[in-house]
Amino acid sequence: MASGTIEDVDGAADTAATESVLRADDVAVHFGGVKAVDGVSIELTPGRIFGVLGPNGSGKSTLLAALTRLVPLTRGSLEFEGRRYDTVRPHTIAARGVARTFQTVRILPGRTVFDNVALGAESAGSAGKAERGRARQRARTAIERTGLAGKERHRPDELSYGYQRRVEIARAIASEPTLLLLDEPTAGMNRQERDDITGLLGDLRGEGLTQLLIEHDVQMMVDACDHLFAMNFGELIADGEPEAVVRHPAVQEAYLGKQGRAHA
Amino acid sequence: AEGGIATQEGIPQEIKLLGVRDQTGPVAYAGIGGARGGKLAITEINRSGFLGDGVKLTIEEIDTAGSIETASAEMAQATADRTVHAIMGPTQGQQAATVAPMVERAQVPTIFTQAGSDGVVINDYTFRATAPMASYYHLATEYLAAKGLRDVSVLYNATYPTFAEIGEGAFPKQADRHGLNIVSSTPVQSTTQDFTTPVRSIAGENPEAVVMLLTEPQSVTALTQLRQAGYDGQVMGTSVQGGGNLTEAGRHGEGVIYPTDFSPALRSEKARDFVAAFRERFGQKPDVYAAEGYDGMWWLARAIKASGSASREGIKRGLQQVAKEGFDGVMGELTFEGNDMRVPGVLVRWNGRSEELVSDGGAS
Amino acid sequence: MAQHILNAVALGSVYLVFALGMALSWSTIGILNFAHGATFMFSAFTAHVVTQHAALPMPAVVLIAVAAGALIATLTQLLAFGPIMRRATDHRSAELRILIGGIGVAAIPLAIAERVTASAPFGFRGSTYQAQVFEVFGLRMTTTVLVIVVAGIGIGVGVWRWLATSRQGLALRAIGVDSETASLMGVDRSTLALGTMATSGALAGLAGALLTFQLGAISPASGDQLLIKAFAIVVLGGLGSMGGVIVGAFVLAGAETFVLAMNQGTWVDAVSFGLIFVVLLLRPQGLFGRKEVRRT
Amino acid sequence: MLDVSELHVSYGPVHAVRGVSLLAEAGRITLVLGANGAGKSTSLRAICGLQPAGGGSVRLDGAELLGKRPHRIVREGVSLVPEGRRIFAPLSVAENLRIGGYTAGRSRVAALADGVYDRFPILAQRRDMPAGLLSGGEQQMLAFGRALMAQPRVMLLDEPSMGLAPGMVDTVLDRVRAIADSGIGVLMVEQNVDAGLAVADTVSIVARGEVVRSGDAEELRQDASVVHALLGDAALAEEGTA
Amino acid sequence: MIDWYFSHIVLVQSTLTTLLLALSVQVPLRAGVFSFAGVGCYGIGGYIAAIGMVHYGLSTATAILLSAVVGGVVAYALGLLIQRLTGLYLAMATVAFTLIISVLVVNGGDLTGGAAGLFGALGMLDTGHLLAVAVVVVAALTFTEIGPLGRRVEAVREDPELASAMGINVARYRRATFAVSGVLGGLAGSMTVLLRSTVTPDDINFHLVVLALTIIIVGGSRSWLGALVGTVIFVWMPEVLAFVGEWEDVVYGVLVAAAAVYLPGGVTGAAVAGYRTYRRKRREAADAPPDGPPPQPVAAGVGGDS
Ligand SMILES: Nc1ncnc2c1ncn2[C@@H]1O[C@H](COP(=O)(O)OP(=O)(O)OP(=O)(O)O)[C@@H](O)[C@H]1O
Ligand SMILES: Nc1ncnc2c1ncn2[C@@H]1O[C@H](COP(=O)(O)OP(=O)(O)OP(=O)(O)O)[C@@H](O)[C@H]1O
Ligand SMILES: CC(C)C[C@H](N)C(=O)O
Ligand SMILES: [Mg+2]
Ligand SMILES: [Mg+2]
Repeated sequence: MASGTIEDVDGAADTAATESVLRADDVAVHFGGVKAVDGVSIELTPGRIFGVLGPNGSGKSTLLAALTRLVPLTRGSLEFEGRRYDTVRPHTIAARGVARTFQTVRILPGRTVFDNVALGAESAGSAGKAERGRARQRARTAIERTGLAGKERHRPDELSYGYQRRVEIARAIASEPTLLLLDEPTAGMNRQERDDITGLLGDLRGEGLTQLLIEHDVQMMVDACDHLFAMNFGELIADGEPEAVVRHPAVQEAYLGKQGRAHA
Repeated sequence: AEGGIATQEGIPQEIKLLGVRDQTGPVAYAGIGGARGGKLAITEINRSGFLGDGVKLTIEEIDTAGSIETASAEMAQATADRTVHAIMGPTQGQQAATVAPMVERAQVPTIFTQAGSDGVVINDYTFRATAPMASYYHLATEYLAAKGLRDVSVLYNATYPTFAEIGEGAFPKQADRHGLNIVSSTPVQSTTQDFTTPVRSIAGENPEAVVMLLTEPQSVTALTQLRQAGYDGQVMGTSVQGGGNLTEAGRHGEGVIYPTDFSPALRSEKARDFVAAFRERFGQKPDVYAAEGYDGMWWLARAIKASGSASREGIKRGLQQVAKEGFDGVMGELTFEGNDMRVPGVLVRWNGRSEELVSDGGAS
Repeated sequence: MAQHILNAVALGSVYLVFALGMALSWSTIGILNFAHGATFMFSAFTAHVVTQHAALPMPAVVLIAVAAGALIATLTQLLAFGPIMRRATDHRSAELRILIGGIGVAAIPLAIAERVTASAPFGFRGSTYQAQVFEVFGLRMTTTVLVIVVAGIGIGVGVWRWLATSRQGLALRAIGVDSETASLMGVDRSTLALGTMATSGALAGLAGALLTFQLGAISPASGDQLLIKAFAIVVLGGLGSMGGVIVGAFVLAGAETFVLAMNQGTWVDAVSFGLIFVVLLLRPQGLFGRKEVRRT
Repeated sequence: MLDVSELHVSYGPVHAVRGVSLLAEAGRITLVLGANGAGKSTSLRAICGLQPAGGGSVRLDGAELLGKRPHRIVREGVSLVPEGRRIFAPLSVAENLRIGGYTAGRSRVAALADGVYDRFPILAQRRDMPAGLLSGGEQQMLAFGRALMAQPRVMLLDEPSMGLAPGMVDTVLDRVRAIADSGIGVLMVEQNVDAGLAVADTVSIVARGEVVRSGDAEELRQDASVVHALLGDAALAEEGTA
Repeated sequence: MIDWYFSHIVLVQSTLTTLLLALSVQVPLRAGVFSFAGVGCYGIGGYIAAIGMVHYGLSTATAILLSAVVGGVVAYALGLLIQRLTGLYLAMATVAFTLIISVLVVNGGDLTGGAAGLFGALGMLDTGHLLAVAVVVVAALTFTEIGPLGRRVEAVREDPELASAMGINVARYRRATFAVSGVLGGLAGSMTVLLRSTVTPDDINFHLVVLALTIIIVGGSRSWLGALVGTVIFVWMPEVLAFVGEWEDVVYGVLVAAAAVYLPGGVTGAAVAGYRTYRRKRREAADAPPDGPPPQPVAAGVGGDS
């Protein structure tokens, strides 16, 4: 954790934590002249929900893409459960237990909701018959938990936007990952619907799942996360307890509108 | 059931034949010509009672539509049909070669026209009523030598078996023998459409003659562009030019000479009668394909008569017997090498509207 | 040498006129029209039939072919591609069906022309036009070649600039990306698509007439041979790039002319397709194509 | 000015919108709220002609719009910011704006685009970049900016704040307010209820394809819990039927 | 029956070989790989079989096996070479590969018989052999269409990036489809040639590419069943359409175009969709109270939705 620009609001809380699930060190992703991510270091410890806040275009999604190896790193290193992985191909790290959702809905259009979720469930295990049964069970559970029950046999394009987002979430959690990365999973949902999802994420945390969550809803982030990172212009500008981060002047300045200020 | 079983000996009242050849598709002209020539022959055979009183040949045409698959499928059905006595086979080399083993297995005598490639006449049941182009191309070579046109350029379609064979084999050999000098030999592909570049080189060499071995549309283009490139020497073509494509070349086609197995300009009585009868029936002059179809059908009729049997075996025997003796057809005095026809051939010149005789190998 | 270059330019222009029409509909509204070759052939065939009855000058023959091409393409759009696009949920699913629809449509004019001509070659013998041969700087060319080169390069550059700068050009590209959203911008997608197809067909007709003048005659099967070359040219240049089509046409023609000039006529296809293969290895999106835009 | 009454829309056997009536008046913002799957987007799509309606009417200043093709409706002055942004990914940012101004007449396009760039400076920076490479929020800004280019008389917005950072939500909603104040009718679907309520004039709440409550925004602002309850109910009802 | 069989034996056999050819294009397409390498391998297989038989006296089985192996290896190598290509660029590169092969055999001298090709390569093959091969192939392919593997293949096609984010090694799937298509192409080519005894450069052409594509799009591109249906349609169409005589090609064109317009998922796709609607209708009928009024559209709305 070397970047000088980070203002560690309460550094002590984190370092006490146990071994990290994921560690990114000085990660940078540049596209030509655009420095989408520029020297970000984060560490995710087990069983907690981490949040990333930041203005539009501050590099949150790109950071997620970097962590899942979907974009090449310009510099920096990545470690998952103690193993370096910044040169492996995306499927490798996914197979090791990193699941994600995408900011724009990406589901197989020709397949039913169940199939889409099963795809996630199956990516976890082997091909054995017993395992296939377990995968189906996992898929069913994920469907239940995301409020998709009854829609298993629908095709994604028959669903409203909010429900399509749930399919993404269900697919990701069905693989029973070690680390779950969520890019604006509740976009297009109202407060009540968000609360449902937040509740689900909380339950998953209870089961020991480490999560990294990107959302713009400050209230929800404060409620849901154990730890927040704030980004701007590709760099971390704050890092720490949620309440503290959202109150941080740099974050207020860069990010929050009336809604956030009202909260703070 | 109508028609007899084609394995019975003797001559039944109706002898059923099938034509399995292209009636549509890229070389439809060959199949259509063959079918028309055959039909005219059948009318004459039936009307004259050539095979005995009331004995009738009938033929049904089945389209192979330019495809090997269709050809072999239709041939399978044709050979399995026990009422069919003999077949007039596909005109395209490849279709014919594909069905050749089939007709032996089914033991149905089959007469091909055109189908100039190897692998067609390969067994006792395969017969061909078209002389390979290479077998009379010497007429062209001899003409060039006689006229003292010694420096020759060759432009040929090397992906087309018949032309490849002449361009790379027959013609160089004959040229050698007759003291011709091949200035250049330019291969092109079947897909070549524009000839500007090759004909420029040829025009630059300014040979005394150009031997052009190309398909129909290619011939028109090559001729046109050859003339535009400033070449005004003699062009020697092939019987492909007999199909009438030179009309499309307009004035550029005038003066092209080519050897062919048949020309409406032939002066023999047989040929003149054929041309007249064909004109009457179809409203146009017969082409080489029609002549081959016509002589092929007469070969068959003579065969039945010779062996006294229209059974498949009888026809096969008869065809072989007739082949051994040869006969006079509209293409001239026909001889055979095994089951494969040979013609004297004739050399003609296109005058812009029709063919004129230049010389003939005895076909008139 | 100079003569060879001129020949390559002439051949490239022929390819260009043909490929332009195909590229126009393909790189804008996403229609890869496999009936383009048949449209080309049938326009020339229509003009051929007319010239058999009337001795027309070159411009009239060209006009007839252009009109015929536009008509065929319009019908194709109305009866096949339009309905496919209307029914498809997204462009990707429509793409293959458009391909097959074109293959089906192409069979119809081909069958008719083959039937009428018995597959013999046909040309514009009845036209009053006679190509004049002239020499400039020791290079021999014909008036036909001149017309083709001027038309090819002129129309090519014209279409290219028009697409890049005009409002309709932009609208067409938008339709190709997402026709539903394009209509939300006020773009009349079906009319524009129809116009594009008609133009593309007109270009096919133009190519048909010019090429038939150039070659003396074509046969019903000629369209298919050009189709695969045009496909290669568009891909070589890079999908969506009209400038690429222009370059692609001349690169392909150059390669073919070179092989012919070396008197290796049987290797023409191998060399030209080999060249395309190698270009794609080095530039997977063609010479001037853009990489597909997609992000996480 | 835009009067939607008794609108019905079905997807095959699924009767998604069942007699929805909405009103967009010049100078006013009508906020449409509803749970996921309530039929909000379907209604907007039907108004724009993207989805055939099974019944009802959509009148713009008295003239029927139903049955017209989308581009005609747009030319009448109705523009939509569609759900899910739907920007033209391979086209550049500038081209996306230009196509947005397709109906607006050549001469004004440049000036209008400059207006958008002023409001969203990041778009100006990304002007020549393919729009598909923008971040989610940036794409949302572009979709909004693109709709502004059309200079509509009625604007339909399907979740214009989705994926926007709080500061940007304010910018966009302020802009919506300003647009309405300039005499344009706005029909806006929003999931960000508080932010939406803050600028709206009228509110309609949709549940299971029907309008279950409509009224003055001021009223509901006072009693936001009613709204939340209605939305919550709707959500529950949805799950209940499942 | 026996008579019928013997007179249609060629059609029956070419149905089976054409099916393999169609599958050689369909398998990669199903994984989003728009490759026609299978058609090139069809040519390679045909020539290897003919060369093996004519020049080296190989047995039928050896010739076929060798063709399949070489086809697979060549296609795999090609796949490695062009793995960066996608979409129509890939299609073009593989078409180029196919056409180059046909030029190579024209120029192959005595080995390939030049323009005239090779004759007399009549293999000892009967319908039973072909059927056995087809059944084995179809059975193997079924595994790639259903269950987890089927879903993964579909993910690779629809959204490769998503697939790799799900832990699927997309590149490996793509390479595998190349190998499979090469094997299938090699099998199809060698068996076709050994049945008909001849092979010429003309056999490897663009029309074959078009045919294979038409078969799978009209039949259905999502499963081997679609390929089979398409193959049956196109192999037997000339036979069935014989009655329209010379206008066969026109009718053919109209039918193909109509299929493109009206059958979005091909014939099998339409059948599946039809079956679904039927099932849903039955479900709804069953859901409705037996003696109540028929379900109103309004009532059906939410019911169908949940
Ligand atoms: N492939 C690319 N090429 C060029 N620029 C890119 C590329 N991908 C992202 N960018 C730019 O990098 C910046 C960061 O994008 P990113 O998607 O990470 O933002 P974000 O924080 O997720 O924003 P949002 O909240 O709007 O989703 C943006 O300005 C975007 O335009
Ligand atoms: N193409 C379709 N086919 C079948 N049903 C559909 C289709 N599109 C939407 N639906 C159904 O119609 C209903 C309304 O969908 P709509 O998209 O209008 O909801 P919404 O209110 O916009 O929800 P959200 O807030 O999630 O965007 C939903 O039940 C949905 O499942
Ligand atoms: C119809 C003809 C052009 C056929 C050609 N003579 C061949 O042998 O294939
Ligand atoms: Mg983002
Ligand atoms: Mg919606």
